[in-house]
Amino acid sequence: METDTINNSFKSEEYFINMGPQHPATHGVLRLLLTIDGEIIKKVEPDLGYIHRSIEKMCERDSYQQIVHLTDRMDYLSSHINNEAVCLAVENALEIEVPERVKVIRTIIDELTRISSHTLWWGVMGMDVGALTSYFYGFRDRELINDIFEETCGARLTMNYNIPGGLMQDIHPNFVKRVKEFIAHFKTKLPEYDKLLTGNIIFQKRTKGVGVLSKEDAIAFGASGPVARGSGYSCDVRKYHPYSALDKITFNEALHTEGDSYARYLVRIQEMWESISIIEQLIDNIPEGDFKVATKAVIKLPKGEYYQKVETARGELGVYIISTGGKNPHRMKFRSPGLSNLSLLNHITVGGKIGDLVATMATIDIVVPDIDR
Amino acid sequence: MSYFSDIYHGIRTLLTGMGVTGKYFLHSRKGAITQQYPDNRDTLKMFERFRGEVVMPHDENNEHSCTGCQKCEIACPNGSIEIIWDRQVDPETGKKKKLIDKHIYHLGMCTQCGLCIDACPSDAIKWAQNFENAVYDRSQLTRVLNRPGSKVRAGVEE
Amino acid sequence: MTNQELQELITSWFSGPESAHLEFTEEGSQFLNLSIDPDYLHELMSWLKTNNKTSFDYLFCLTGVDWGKELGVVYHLESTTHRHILVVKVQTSDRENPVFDSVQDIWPTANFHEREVFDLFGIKFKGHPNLKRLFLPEDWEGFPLRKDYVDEVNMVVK
Amino acid sequence: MYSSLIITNNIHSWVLSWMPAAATGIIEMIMIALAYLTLFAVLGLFLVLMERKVAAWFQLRIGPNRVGFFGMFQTIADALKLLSKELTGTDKADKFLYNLAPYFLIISSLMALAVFPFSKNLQAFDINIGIFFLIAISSIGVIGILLGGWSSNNKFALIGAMRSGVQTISYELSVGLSLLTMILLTGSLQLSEIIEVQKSGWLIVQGHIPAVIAFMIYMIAGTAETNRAPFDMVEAESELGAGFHTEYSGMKFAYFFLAEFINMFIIAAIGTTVFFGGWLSPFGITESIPWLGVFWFMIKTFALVFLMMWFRWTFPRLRVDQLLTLEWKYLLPINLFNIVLMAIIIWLNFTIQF
Repeated sequence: METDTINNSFKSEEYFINMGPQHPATHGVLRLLLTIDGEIIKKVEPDLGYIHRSIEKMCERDSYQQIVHLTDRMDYLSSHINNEAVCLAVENALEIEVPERVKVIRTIIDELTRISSHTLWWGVMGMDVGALTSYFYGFRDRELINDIFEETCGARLTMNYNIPGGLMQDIHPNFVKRVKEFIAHFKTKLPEYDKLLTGNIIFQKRTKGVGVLSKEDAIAFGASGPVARGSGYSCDVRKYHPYSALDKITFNEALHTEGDSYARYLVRIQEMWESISIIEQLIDNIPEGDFKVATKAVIKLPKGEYYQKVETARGELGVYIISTGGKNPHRMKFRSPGLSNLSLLNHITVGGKIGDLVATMATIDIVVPDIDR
Repeated sequence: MSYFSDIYHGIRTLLTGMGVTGKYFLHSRKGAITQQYPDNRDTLKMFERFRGEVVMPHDENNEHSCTGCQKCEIACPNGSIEIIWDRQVDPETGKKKKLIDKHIYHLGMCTQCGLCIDACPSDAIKWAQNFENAVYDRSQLTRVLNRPGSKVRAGVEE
Repeated sequence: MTNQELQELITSWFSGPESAHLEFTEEGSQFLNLSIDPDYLHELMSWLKTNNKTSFDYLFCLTGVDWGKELGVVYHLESTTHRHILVVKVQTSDRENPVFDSVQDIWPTANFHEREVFDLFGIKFKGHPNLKRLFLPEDWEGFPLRKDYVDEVNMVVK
Repeated sequence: MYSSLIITNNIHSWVLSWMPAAATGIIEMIMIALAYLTLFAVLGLFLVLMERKVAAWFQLRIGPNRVGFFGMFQTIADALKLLSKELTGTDKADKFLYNLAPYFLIISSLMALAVFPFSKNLQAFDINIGIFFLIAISSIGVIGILLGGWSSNNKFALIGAMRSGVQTISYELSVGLSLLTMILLTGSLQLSEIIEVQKSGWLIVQGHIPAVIAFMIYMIAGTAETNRAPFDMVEAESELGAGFHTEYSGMKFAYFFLAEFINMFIIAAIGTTVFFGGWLSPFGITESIPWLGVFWFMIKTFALVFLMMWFRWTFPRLRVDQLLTLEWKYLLPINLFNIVLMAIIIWLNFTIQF
């Protein structure tokens, strides 16, 4: 990028480091241009676009059924929730009421997705602060969820299980049994997560008071999800704009007010417990019924604008469809949680050390394809 | 005083952490989650819904049930399916009928979204559970799904 | 605040609502839409943010739109205290050099989103401190999300 | 100077029988050097294998199990691979220092290895300032790291090297002081003397409370001195990529890698010698068979090595300023207090001796 201007604006002892796009802590292909004085970070400038595929442009040529599978490839760790966002937007536009069964199944898989994403994040968080073992423990538990997905949806990551109007297939007969097994297993493992990392004095020293984000800044920078909730901004879309079966269940919104990396960490750990409780409320009460309602082969949305918010594992995903009445959207915008959350990175890491930057990035929990789209 | 309680607290939390890993170390014999992949090929079975690649099942008479309606081709977001078809006279009814010549599937472009199989009205294509799809030449990823000489099963209508 | 009250309040801020091309509509959208002349955009936005009755402090979506002839930007605003939502739209028919006021001094989150819009639509934002391409390389020609963008090599048109 | 086990005596007299005395000395030195080089390589390879296996077992994995039975030859295969790899380097590197750096580490750890009594009289070099020599030698290694990081003309490597300098200089203090605490008990710096004293009980038992504190401090500081997790600021792969050896490849990288593991062995071996009675068996069961001393020495050393691996695979990494806080605010004051405590205990004759 503009190395020359950066060089010219250097003070005497500052220097410039290129962190990424191939760097273990940037979780993919994010490039950070760091201006550093010794170990102290003076400026962080993200350079994006290494995995930009222009999904929004591709959506403009695809039919609404086809758009769904593109959203798998944005935030691939909460692919089901992304799928659901598009489907909900289309269903709301067409004024289709999906069966109760679909709503419940969608919510269960949403929460499983959230747990799966958070377990991966937990493992990677441990790895970023130097505890490599947590990575394997996180993946061990995540593997069980992936098996459930594979059995029911056919794929482990890019599931594409939702279609406008319902689900692609009914749940597998083993689904309920396996989910219950997983919940029982995971309830014994979550306390271990706490023993291994949460309580650990080194981990607390590394994260407490690091990357502090005030509530006002969280709102101003458009933060959402665990990042905003770690700062005390109550923004859970599941609470304020409930979708699918979320209006029938009770759960607490994980909220911490410290705003540091440790608070964001605790929010995610607590969210896993909440997700378990949501699944437990629903798993025994999956109503009988169809798994989809018939839609036309060619879906045409009425002229207008449709906005659908959902809460992915990373925050608020917005799907904004502008339709002119045709079979393709005129404009499709994905408001990705990652881009807004990343935009505050410079704000909260300046003045910290390189180690702080890594810990903060881990708790912001970015998924680069979600930012680049 | 908090100085010493800090030290005590710190050491205690560290030992707790070591307890967790130590427990797994002792159980490592049977607790290992590693799948020794190429060795367990025989026992490794994918779930029945697993999306490996699109195949067209043929029965013992070398007949499939693809009518050439092209719904899968339209449903595919990536253009991975191409159907070359022809109108031929059906020898039984004597009417002209749409028959497939080649059902071409580009595995290299497929994103395993499953829309084609969802769209197929006659269940002519389905998912195969094989997952070792790597080949040495990209052209091998383009496959013709209907076998040579196969024809559509009688009674399968569009 | 209900949409009706919002509408009345915002209208009352302008001495001549017609000169600002203030238009409210709820048609074809679940939110209250407000379109305004670009010249008055920054003024309106800072009022919306600072006024205690509206206090739209959360800009959750900033979208560039190519309406065919006009280029526009759509701002989705939410108030974290009152929990009401407002959609503000601006557009210009100048496709060569479209300029709007930057709102990144009101909501810092707009910094990245405006860069994204600049990158993909070529809409410039006056007062933006770091307006350069966000995703695409510096030397990229054209603005891909515009409807008239053509790239015969990389774009697959169905 | 030469070890006086019967077999070495035999070799000595055999060589002397057909050579002048001066040449004999040189020949024997070379033989011993070769023996230690072999030991160095074998130990290094074994420790790498052990680390990988132990890490795998902590992490619910199996570990290397393809090359040879139980993956025994995995590290040998790796070493062969590294040998055959191209030696790359950065364009604007200071070539001389860049190439020199690995040898600093290798030589310093090799020299340290020379003074350990693996068993009764099985020791290459029993100098009377043994512990002092070890502490002095072990701090030479950091020069290699600093040179390697600085000369490779890479900012990540430079940060790693600077961190290493800070870290080693700080933690040397704790290593030295905690060993000094134990020297109060032995009254000698000579390693064979230290072991002799422990015939009436391991020093960690003799010195009880202050000795345990000294041991804990020694293990923490020793882990830090070898730049291993949770103190691996030097490499810190999630922060610096590979740290100071980012630009090294092939065998030069392997030197760094081996030296790290040998250093770990050295730290554990010092710990064994000073705290756990070296090659002495518990309760003197095998006093009569000196060869078994090697067995006991290795058992104890590898137990300590395992402890260090356990640390590595459990704990997160400290931040660089916390690393210094730990040293200067916690370890050093406790250490100084501990020396006084130990002195009082010895003065009042509160030591436990069997």
